[in-house]
Amino acid sequence: MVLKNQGPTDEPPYWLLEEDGRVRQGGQPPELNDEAALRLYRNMLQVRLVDERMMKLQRQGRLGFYMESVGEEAVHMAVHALRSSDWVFPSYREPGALFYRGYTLQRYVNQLLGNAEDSIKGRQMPVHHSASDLNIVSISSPVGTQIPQAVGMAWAARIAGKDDLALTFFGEGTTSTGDFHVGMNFAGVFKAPCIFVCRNNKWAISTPATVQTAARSFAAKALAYGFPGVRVDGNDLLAMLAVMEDAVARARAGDGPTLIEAVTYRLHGHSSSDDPGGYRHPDEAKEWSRRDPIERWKRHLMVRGCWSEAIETRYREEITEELQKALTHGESVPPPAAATLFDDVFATLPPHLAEQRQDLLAQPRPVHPLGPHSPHGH
Amino acid sequence: MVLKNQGPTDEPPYWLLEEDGRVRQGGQPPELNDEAALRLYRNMLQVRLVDERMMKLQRQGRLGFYMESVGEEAVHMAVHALRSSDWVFPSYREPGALFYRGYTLQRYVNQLLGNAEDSIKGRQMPVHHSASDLNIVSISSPVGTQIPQAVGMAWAARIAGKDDLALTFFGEGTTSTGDFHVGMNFAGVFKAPCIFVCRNNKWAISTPATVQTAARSFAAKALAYGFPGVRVDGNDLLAMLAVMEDAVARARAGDGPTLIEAVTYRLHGHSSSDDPGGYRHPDEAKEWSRRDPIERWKRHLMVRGCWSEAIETRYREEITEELQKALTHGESVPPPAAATLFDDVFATLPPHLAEQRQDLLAQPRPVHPLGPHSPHGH
Amino acid sequence: MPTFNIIQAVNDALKLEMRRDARVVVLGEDVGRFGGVFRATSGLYEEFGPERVIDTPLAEAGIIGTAIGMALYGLRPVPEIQFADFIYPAFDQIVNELAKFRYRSGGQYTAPMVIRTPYGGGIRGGHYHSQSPEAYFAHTPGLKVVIPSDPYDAKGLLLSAMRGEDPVIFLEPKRVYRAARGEVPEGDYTVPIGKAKVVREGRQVTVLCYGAMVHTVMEAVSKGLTQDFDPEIIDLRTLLPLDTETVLASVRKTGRLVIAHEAPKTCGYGAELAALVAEKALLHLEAPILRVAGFDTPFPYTLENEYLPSPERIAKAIAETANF
Amino acid sequence: MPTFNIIQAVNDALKLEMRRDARVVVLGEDVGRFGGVFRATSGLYEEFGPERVIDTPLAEAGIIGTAIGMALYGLRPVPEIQFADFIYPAFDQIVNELAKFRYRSGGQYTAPMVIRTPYGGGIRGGHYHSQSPEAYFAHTPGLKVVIPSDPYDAKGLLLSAMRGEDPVIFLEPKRVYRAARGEVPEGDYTVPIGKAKVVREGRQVTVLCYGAMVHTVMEAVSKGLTQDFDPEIIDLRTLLPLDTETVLASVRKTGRLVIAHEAPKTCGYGAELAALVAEKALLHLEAPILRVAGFDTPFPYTLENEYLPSPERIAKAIAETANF
Ligand SMILES: Cc1ncc(C[n+]2csc(CCOP(=O)(O)OP(=O)(O)O)c2C)c(N)n1
Ligand SMILES: Cc1ncc(C[n+]2csc(CCOP(=O)(O)OP(=O)(O)O)c2C)c(N)n1
Ligand SMILES: [Mg+2]
Ligand SMILES: [Mg+2]
Repeated sequence: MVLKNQGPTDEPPYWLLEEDGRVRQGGQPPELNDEAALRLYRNMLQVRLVDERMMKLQRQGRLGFYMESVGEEAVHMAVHALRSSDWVFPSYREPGALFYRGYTLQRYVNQLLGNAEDSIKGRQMPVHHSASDLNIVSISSPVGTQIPQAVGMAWAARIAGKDDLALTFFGEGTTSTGDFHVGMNFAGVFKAPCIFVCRNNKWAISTPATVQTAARSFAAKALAYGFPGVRVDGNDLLAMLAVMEDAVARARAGDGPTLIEAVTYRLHGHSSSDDPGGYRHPDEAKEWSRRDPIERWKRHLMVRGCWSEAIETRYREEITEELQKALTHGESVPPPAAATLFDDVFATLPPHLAEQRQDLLAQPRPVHPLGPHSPHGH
Repeated sequence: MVLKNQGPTDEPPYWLLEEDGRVRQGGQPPELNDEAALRLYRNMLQVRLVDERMMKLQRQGRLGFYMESVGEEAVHMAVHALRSSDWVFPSYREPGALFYRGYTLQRYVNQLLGNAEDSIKGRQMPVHHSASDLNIVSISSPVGTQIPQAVGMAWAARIAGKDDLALTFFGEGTTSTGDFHVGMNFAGVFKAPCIFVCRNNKWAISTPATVQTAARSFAAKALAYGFPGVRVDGNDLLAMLAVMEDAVARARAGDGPTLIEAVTYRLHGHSSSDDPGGYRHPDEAKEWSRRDPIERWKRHLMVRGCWSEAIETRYREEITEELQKALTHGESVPPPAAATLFDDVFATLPPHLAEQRQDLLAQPRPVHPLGPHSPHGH
Repeated sequence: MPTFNIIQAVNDALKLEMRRDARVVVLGEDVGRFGGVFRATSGLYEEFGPERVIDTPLAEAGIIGTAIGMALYGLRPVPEIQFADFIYPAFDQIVNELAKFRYRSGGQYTAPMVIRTPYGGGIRGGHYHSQSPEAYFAHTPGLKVVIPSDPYDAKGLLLSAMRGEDPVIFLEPKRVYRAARGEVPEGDYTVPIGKAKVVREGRQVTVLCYGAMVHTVMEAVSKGLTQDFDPEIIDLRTLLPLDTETVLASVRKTGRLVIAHEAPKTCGYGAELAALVAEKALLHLEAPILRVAGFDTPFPYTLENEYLPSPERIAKAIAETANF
Repeated sequence: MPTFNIIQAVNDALKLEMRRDARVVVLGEDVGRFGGVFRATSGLYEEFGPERVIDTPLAEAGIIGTAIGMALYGLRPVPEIQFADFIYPAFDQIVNELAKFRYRSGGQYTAPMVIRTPYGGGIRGGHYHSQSPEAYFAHTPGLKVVIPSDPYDAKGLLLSAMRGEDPVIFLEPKRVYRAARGEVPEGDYTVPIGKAKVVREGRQVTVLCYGAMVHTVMEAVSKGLTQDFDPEIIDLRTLLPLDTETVLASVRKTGRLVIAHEAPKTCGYGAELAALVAEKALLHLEAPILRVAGFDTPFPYTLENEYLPSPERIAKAIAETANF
């Protein structure tokens, strides 16, 4: 038999934090001061609290659609290792990355509501944010499309002689797309300073990760592109930061891209339209909820001695209050004016759109209510 | 540093035949009787002679377009390991696979000429053959599209409870396409009995293999899909057969797919429209022409003692004569009737096509000559 | 006769045909265990098992590419694309491969299959859960394009499509997936592909529509917005091949034409309908041909109801043509 | 003034703009060292180096996807797709991403770029080296579609496209790549996007065409096939945004319209032109609108000249409309 199968096994992911929050024996944690550690905690907590509130809103029919990240918050914090001049190409499930970079709750809520103050003018479904001022690129629904785009941006930075880099997030299901392949391949060939963070949360809607690939791991896929791939415990924030630090160093040094498989779990449904009860056993989620990344980080803060009930309460109050303010205001803002429908298709309004604009403004504004709520399958 | 790069190096390809035609020390050659060995030789020889003649024809303007395989003939013979009930999904550069399965020179020539006897009715450019009676699937120009199709066919065979398998050929440049990725990935996930033969002939038109991937080898890409990949000397027919035998055994046993990287070299231009002088140094081809797979096999036959000048001359005469006959007849056959333009779009002719058919038949048949010759870039 | 919605009708057709024809397999994202994000394939996995009801990796090009290979080998795949908006990664496999297989092989190879996909707006789906791509496919020789508007047609047309010898793009109007209910015969029956249906006879203005728009047009009527006129309303049901006779006969009778679809106006399917009439029935026309369509912008989120043709906009166009 | 063919004109425009604007990069398959399979980028690699003239792996989705990222960052990519027939693997990146970036981000992000690709038949390219996909893109809001027919326009339109703020699909008529020759000013000049050109003034029949078809239509004239009539021939040059005024003014004058394009007739761009006229100039029409187009079949090999609109077919249509 001349054939053999080589390559990485599905060895346990890289990790640093013991369950009790201590750094494991001989582990080399990245430098991190208490202030930064707390900031990370506050951001993860914000994701959790916001998700809870938004799902309630959605159930009340005050929000068309929503997608939670419960259990995956630590992965979002990968952006901690970046400079603000670096670019992020998120998928729909990394709000923490946005918050960490300064995306306000008011802005967040305005986008979800698609109101007149939404910075993308109510153009997209909830959770499809965009913030060019924060170098956070417009989120798309078709999964994987951001991957070659991130590579192109990173590559452009190199061509332009800048040392900016790109970070892109996507789920493990997205590794099955053609765009994942062409993006990874271009990155390898052109040594683009791009970091690929694959959130392996085990599920793509109802499809388990085992249906996405027969490879021994998602990290192993990097071998097909000639650059390193690493598996990391995505619920271990310290490990995430360590791996990201290495990846950033590689990219800045011109050593090229890195694929990071962050092993985590999607504790709740795929979206507000989804009920995981239909396709997976609840024990699975129960098991994983014991590995809650936020709880784990909190224990780490305790070990560091920089966590206190007081801080916890303050954070929760601040976030809840800011969120409430954002909602009260956001819901008071009207929808965008009908005329805005025709802006931004092109840099300037071409004649045929000017004509259609006129037609619309000549119509009585439609009275019939919005249709049934948002799609499944997203 | 937590990142490491593992996986196969670009270890020398698997090989069996010494330059002098002897089987290497300790090599385990597949079973092969002299008759079969000679048949393989004759088929490779036919590819070579046909290519030479067709290029002349093309230069004389008697043929719109042509693509040679000079130096890659041994890879075509991969089909030797198949049953006739197995399916082949070729690219445009494996005529030997067609010949070996019984595709006649007359049929071959008719397709190149696109005449009224062409079994695909003059629908496609030269070298885009199809032979359902031989389980050879219609060749497409867009590269890589046949890969997921081959996987689907192989998978269907399993669903239908048959043990037929699929073999698909493609060049190394084609591994960069999204279709390669999705096809390989589906094959791994569903353990489809599909064999992927990647002809690494080092060039994709003017683009060197080094621009296609940063991976250490093309075989290494199989790791991303969870099944074996192997590099084999594509100019060593015996090694090709050995590797194919293993791959076929795996597939029939239900062990799933195999990726075979056949390392060879495109000795001539990409196509009749291409001049490699524009992008590569002639020494490269000179170097490789010393490793001519046909010469190497001939030396092996000598070692076996089943080759003779007489046989050589007979083969060459038979082939040349059959080819001449095919050309004489083929060129005497008129083009397909104009009315056939509308057949085979659908199973039956819909009204709008019936009407367009009438319109065309009402026209005088166009007198103006065919335009300039066929496209570059294919 | 049971009353079904469109999802139930589609599901019923799939079940029936899979029982009747062992070659039929269903594949796509989340179509198996879960039964599809719209539940159109629910119960199939349980009845026909994982070999015939297949959850695939997340890759539309893989779904269609492998389905082609299956069809070449003799199976009858019915791939589902979760949303029509996500069909483009498979566009090359559809327009360059699927559509051309029979032709380019001189009839040696065919890949009959039905690509099912929910399409259209009205569910607050924004850019990527609302698109109407029918014109792309109607412009591609070798594909049939079928769009039911109610449960009866959904079942009957899907059964016809699955029994045909050609590839069919089967677009399901998801806005009315559950809203459109109606009696559906149990068991086997087919609705022929290539035949339009006159849903309301009239003398004054011909209105051509399909999919969810049929309901919007009928809403204009039921709301009394068109009461001063007598529109003849035609549900095309098949865009390719088009039922030219029914269309032209109606326009020759009414001399006036309004076309309604959700897709962007420019180069939408309405353009073909207008061009057809301007070529074959020009002298019968007593008024300009009006198209009420989606605007030439990406599909918006908040302003969805401004974007979509409303009963009011359609009634206005009918009035304009009638009063011209 | 030098005499150029279209390839030289394109090459000249690329050189000029790359000298003028350091943000411009060219990428694609075989565009670098080799200078492109049609030589349109020859000399660029030598002058601007591997960072600005990039040979990519064989993946159209990668070419367009990375070009989008480059454009977002501020570069001005000019990707080449080797043949328009191979653009479909990038279809999702083009229609779902490139076309929608400005809109979906509320104007925060834009990806201005010019996608150059040779298109059309007449070179014995068969199914996959002959297609005319313009209607797919004209139907996609957010894209401009530009098609030059001669060297002067090729250079001037390409310079305009590269300096614009919107994505442009720039389709180059490869049949006349070398055959169409003409004087081209050295140095800088632009031809505005969105303006058609009247190539022959006439009173009797308006003929709308673009790309290589302009030459076929003019051949009908020069061959004297239209001598009994007085056609007004318009080269649209830009399909989106269309120069509606020029088109309508001509039809209002002549009252007769013939449209010629290579793409399949059904849902081709000619349908939009006919629909436009049937909506805005119906009462001026004295004859049915005729479309002379590619047939609704895949593009054939041997019977290419039967498939393509010929001067004879076009002349016949002109006569029919004129004599109607
Ligand atoms: C190209 C494409 N096909 C299908 C979908 C529908 N869809 C939305 S999310 C999703 C699953 C994605 O799974 P994964 O990549 O693992 O990300 P996760 O949702 O787990 O974060 C699917 C199939 C889509 N958005 N895009
Ligand atoms: C999707 C697609 N893009 C571009 C082309 C143009 N083209 C034809 S062959 C070729 C190179 C293919 O190289 P490789 O896969 O190595 O096969 P080889 O020609 O070396 O046998 C290219 C770019 C094509 N046929 N299909
Ligand atoms: Mg997932
Ligand atoms: Mg090659």
